[in-house]
Amino acid sequence: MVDFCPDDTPQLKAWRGEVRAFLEAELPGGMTFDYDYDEDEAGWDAYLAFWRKVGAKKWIGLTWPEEFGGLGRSAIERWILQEEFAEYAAPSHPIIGMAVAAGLLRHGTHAQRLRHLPGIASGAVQWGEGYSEPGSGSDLASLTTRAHLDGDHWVLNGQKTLGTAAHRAQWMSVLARTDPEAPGHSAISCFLVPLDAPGIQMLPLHNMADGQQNQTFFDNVRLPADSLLGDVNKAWNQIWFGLGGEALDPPGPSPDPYRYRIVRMLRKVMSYCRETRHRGRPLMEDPVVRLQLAELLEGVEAIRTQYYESYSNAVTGITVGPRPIALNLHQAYYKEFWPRFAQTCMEIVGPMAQIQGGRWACLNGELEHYFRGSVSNHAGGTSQLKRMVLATRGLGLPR
Amino acid sequence: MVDFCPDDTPQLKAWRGEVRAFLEAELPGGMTFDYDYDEDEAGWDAYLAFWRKVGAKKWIGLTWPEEFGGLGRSAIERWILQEEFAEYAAPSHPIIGMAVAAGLLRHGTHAQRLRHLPGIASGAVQWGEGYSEPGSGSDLASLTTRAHLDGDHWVLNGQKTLGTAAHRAQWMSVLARTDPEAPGHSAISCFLVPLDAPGIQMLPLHNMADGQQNQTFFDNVRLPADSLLGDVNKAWNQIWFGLGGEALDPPGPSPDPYRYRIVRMLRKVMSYCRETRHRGRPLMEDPVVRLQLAELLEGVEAIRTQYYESYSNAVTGITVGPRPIALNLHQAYYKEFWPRFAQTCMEIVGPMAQIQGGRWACLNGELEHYFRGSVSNHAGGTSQLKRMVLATRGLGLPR
Amino acid sequence: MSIDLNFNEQQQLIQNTAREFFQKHCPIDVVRRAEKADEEYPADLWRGMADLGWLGITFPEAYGGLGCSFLDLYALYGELGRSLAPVPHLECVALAGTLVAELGSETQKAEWLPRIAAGEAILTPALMEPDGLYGPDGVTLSARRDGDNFLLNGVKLLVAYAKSADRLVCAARIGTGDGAAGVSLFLVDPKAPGVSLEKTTNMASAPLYAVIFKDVAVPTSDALGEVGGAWPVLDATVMKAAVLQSAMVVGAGEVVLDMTADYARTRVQFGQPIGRHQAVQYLVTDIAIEQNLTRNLALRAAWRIESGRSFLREAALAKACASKAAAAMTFAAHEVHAGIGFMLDYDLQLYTLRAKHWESNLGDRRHCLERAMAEGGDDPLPHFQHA
Amino acid sequence: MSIDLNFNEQQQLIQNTAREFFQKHCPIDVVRRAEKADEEYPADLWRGMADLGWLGITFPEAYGGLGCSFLDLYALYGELGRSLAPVPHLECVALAGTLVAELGSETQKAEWLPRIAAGEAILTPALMEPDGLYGPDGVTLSARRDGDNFLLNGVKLLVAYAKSADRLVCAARIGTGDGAAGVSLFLVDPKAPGVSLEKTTNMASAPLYAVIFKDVAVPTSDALGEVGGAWPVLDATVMKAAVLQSAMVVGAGEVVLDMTADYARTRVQFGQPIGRHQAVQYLVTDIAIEQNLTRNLALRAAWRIESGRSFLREAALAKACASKAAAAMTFAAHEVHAGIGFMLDYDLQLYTLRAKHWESNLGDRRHCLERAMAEGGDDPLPHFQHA
Repeated sequence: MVDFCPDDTPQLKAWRGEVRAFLEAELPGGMTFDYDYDEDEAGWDAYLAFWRKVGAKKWIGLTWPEEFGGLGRSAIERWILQEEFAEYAAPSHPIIGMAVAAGLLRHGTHAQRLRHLPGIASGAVQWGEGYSEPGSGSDLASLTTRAHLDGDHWVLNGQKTLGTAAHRAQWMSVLARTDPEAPGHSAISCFLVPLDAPGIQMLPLHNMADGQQNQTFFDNVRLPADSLLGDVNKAWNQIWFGLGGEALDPPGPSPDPYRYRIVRMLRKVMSYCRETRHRGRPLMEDPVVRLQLAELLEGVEAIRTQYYESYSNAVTGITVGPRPIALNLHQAYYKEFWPRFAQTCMEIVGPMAQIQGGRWACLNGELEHYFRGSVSNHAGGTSQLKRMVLATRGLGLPR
Repeated sequence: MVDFCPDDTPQLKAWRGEVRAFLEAELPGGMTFDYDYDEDEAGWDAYLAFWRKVGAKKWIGLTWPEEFGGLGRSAIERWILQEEFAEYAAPSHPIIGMAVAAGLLRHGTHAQRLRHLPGIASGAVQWGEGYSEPGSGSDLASLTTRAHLDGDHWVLNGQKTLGTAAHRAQWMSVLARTDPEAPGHSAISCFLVPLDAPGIQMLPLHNMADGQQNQTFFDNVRLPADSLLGDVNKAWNQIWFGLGGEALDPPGPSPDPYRYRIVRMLRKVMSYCRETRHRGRPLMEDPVVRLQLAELLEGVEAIRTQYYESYSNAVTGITVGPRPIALNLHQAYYKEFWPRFAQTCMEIVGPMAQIQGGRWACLNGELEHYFRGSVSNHAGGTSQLKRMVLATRGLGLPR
Repeated sequence: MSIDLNFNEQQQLIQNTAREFFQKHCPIDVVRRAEKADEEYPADLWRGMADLGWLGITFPEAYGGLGCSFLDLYALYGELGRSLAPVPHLECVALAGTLVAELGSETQKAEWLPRIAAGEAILTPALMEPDGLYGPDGVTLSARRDGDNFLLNGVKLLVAYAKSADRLVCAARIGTGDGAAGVSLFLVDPKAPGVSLEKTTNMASAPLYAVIFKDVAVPTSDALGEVGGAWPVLDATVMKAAVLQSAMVVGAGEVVLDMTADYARTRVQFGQPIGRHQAVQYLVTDIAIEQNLTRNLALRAAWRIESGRSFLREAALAKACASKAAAAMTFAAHEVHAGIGFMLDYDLQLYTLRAKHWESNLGDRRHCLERAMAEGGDDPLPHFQHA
Repeated sequence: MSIDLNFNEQQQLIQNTAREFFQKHCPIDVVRRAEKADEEYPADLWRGMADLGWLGITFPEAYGGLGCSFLDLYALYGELGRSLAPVPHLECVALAGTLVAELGSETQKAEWLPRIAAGEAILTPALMEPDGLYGPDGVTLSARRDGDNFLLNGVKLLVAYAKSADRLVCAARIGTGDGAAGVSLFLVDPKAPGVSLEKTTNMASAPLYAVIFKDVAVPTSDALGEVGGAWPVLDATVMKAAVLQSAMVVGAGEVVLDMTADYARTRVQFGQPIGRHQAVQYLVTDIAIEQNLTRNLALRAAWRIESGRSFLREAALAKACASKAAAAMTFAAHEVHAGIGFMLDYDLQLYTLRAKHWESNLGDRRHCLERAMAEGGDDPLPHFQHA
């Protein structure tokens, strides 16, 4: 039955109220979070402190079994929690850790789950990712970092790049080739690597949005046997494609604060247009600006309805429409829309949008920073890759 | 030396005046020509009659040697003539015949030139094209129509489709495979085929713009040896790619009335916007419409400057910019811009733009017809093909 | 149920029944034949729809209807879009009939609704005027009180099925001004003295007319709803119909997507299926994306209507998206098909030319975008909870 | 010559000399270092340009200039775009210096032009205000007569190199109204009492300032041109500079195209160079197309200036196109480069962030499109002959 209303019971309404009360209490007023690319140390500390409060309520692992630090709550409760976090611009849950957790829940051993999930759930342990390599971006199947068994240990060698959050992390999820003979993605395994292990070196890479990504070098890093997540040689389907690659790259089945910035930014730009007068008239009454905003509104609303579609598909198990293409389609659309959105917002605000801070900056410089951040729309797989997957696996066109 | 002015001498100014005086005298006032897709018989008769007047002045072959029915005049005189024909919406010179003539001038024997060029130059003989096949569109190298030598005759068998102007023609330029063993485009030859030869059958195909294209069937059509244009098996480079494929598909080195419709249509839409009031205000003063028109203006002006670039490249022999990419680039741009242009014009004029004729039609229904015609932007090779050639041959990307 | 984007059982039943019905009774040849036929719509097809109850699908049962909900109707419209069924359902049922049901007196409802439902009467709206405006300011056709009559003067354009119609539901203006106040609806017999019809063909072969009103006397009893106060219900009805028009775009888009993906899989050029080329893959996925955006936005608008929520903003967004999709999907399909798609023999053009009509019907993209902004007021992006 | 789009020998010489000069003296490391340096531009680079005569390239020879034509200057600007040379040439020579040359008194010209040409003085324009408007209505900074002085009050934003400048060429308004009448130019010492500077960084690391004028007394002798009548020359000078800015986009576009095509040829993913994928081919050809459109439109505008023809319409079209190209070319380049292009280590970002500045500098796309329409009047698409 068609329904777009997540909280249709008093219990769910109360739950929303509980989440909102927590956010009102715990989010420092006016503080904004720019997630992955924010290298402000004070910001990071506040971010961590907030997560740990969320973790203390067991809301990071809201839907996980209690033995792993969760509360065993329902998907719709998580949706509502995510909505509120998104609306409040709360720091996004530790994104890499959440992907690792998803992998652990599906493919981890009980011991692995017991070992790693509580740390993620409490906010105590941060995870970074080691997927991309200098020669291996969208085509992860071509990676060359390798691991071989030496007795009961895996020995890891290679280099990872563009590692989001790695310099903030204690652990890293690393994809490595475990059969030098097998081609492509058929011999890739996933390892859970403590970053204080001997043989690991990390160098910073600075990006256009003032953030740090990382190069990580592995030189004969010895890992105990239970560092392997899932089956050997099967990470491509089990971890990366089945979960990591998709779940890393929302919209998943619920809104997330990171992507939801697009909604909040549009609101901010609209407010700016209401408050700012050019030639004595609010920008909002300029017919051209109005139409530009309306086209952005359409795209942003389309993205919001795509969240509903993803959730409906995931939870009802029935695909809306004749083909199971929603997730890739949403990703392709979002990745293409995002930079266009940022560009149009800059055009609407005009030449002063380029000022980065201080009293002459528009929107406190947030839009300018957001624009630079939009250059990272490749993260989690380029739009070209999403289109290719949509065309071939989704619509059956030949590879 | 940078110069965008075609007529910088009194002689050239006088020449422009002569062309203009001819057009003023010979073009029935208010008559519009829709070239290849106009199946109005009276229109076609007027079209032919006009061509023959142009032919009588030897202006069809203006730059050809006199012995072939030309006047041996300069490229810049032809540019000026074309400009004026384009501005006056004069019927386009017989487009297929002009391509055949270009091939004859480069690769024909003296006897072939003497035989065919005067008929084209006078407007007496019309040519159609037999290039596309049901299984062979943008990829002409895959064509299957074949010709084999039988004594001193070629015997032609196969089927052509989408043949522009074929039902109006006495002769046809046909590409056929002359070596069944050789792959792709390495065994294609070009034949000059009289359409009254035994074994030829033609069936009409009707298109979305009220026009007729044609299917032509060749059943053991016997052609004398001198029907072959250029070298055997070399048509791909000599005729089609070197000339046909490019010259068929302007902008070549001078403006042409067919593509120049885009300029005239923009003028008409602008006039409409000046004359039409909505809510008491001329459409032209609507800020959104104004900006839409300005973007169309930019594109149309870019296309006009591309004509200059093509001419400069062709006549000075020096490529503007570091790469010889202009022609394919222009074609790709035009083919992508055209349907967008037609779509935007329809949006500007609004819902009444869909009315096809009568007193309630906007712009006499010309825009509506033009919109349908824009669906034919594939003719002469799709934009996708032009992009591919631009990327690989122009910019050196791998095939 | 909380979040669920799937039709319920009744809607699935309607969808499946309609798909089978149109596959059987309205294959594409029927669409082609209707383009050339003298009758404005195939009478047997219309009768078949009447037999299934679809001509009164949302009318109250008391008036011969099925009393179905908006989402039930929405399910039917996806199939009308898929099949291109050349019938006046949108005009006669979703617009004119619904206006009678919403605004009509007991007498008017009793007179027209059962006959519409039975397929015995055609009513069609006469809304647009030469200016091409969709708002209340587009209604300038004058209605002047003259004793027991109103005298109508003016011009309506793009009136579909006017020649077949038993009554036009004509929007007219009483008094001066250009706002919502003054907009009135009248049931006008197109054969009444002073009414003249001029056929105005469009590319979609829709039976459209210019209708010229010259001192047309309409009895006061043929006013539909409050004289001068019809705009709010007219507007809401048009916006609901715009959501149905969007559903047609979604349905037709599925066919265009299938047709184009099939062609891309099977057409070989340069030694391989053209669908292997990324340029073609982008075009095919463009269709899928446009269709998806429209489907989600239209379904959300339909749900808001169904659940009694405010819907004008969401309906406007849906139709804005549908208008773009109508153009973009068919454009992409033609880019993939190239020469063959330009030929009348090939079926793609049937979708393309109708999509062009739908693009501006009941609100073009610009109007709908402006409307969405206006309806959003100071809260154009409401919190998820209220969404 | 009739139709010819190639530079003449002198322009080729300038182009070649400049390319070699910047390759030698302004490799990309110089651009990077300038971002962090205390000095607002590399003094040795500026001096080298002075030695070649480029700081007075278009100034009359009597004032230490080379007396070169606009197309000569245009040829230089392609190379400024290619090299991203972090120097105030556009501000000091093409704008402020040209305004002095066009409008200055004999005294003013003698005082400033030779020193600019010698690299001994920096003048910079102060034009934009918080509203961000490019037309005469954007000039609201007030100039009020007070004895032998004018008193200036107001704010200028995006004033480049203000701290290094010997004088600002400041646009101000005398009297009321918002039209062209009343726009005046003044030579203002940025160290004068009442002037305060606030650094406002942008993403291109341009040395931009907010300049606040509080009762700044400027002697009447420091008015540049007719008080209240400066707009036409200011406007023409800005529009010429907009063509030069477009030339920079064209030059930078060539580098971005080369960089991206090279990357597409050499980066291997999925077992082949990514440049074999049509999606990547489209992105690379997007760059080529945007660059081509801008180059042709900018060159035509430059030719019209050179040949004494009207040029405002063509200059506006060129800059409109350049603004779009600046964004579109760098967008496409980043799509091809993905992760690596987002890193500061890689050079692409240097182009991207400057292109963002150029996009709105001297007229953003919307302003320029509106301007082109306005300048076209009733004949927005003149006959070829006049083109």
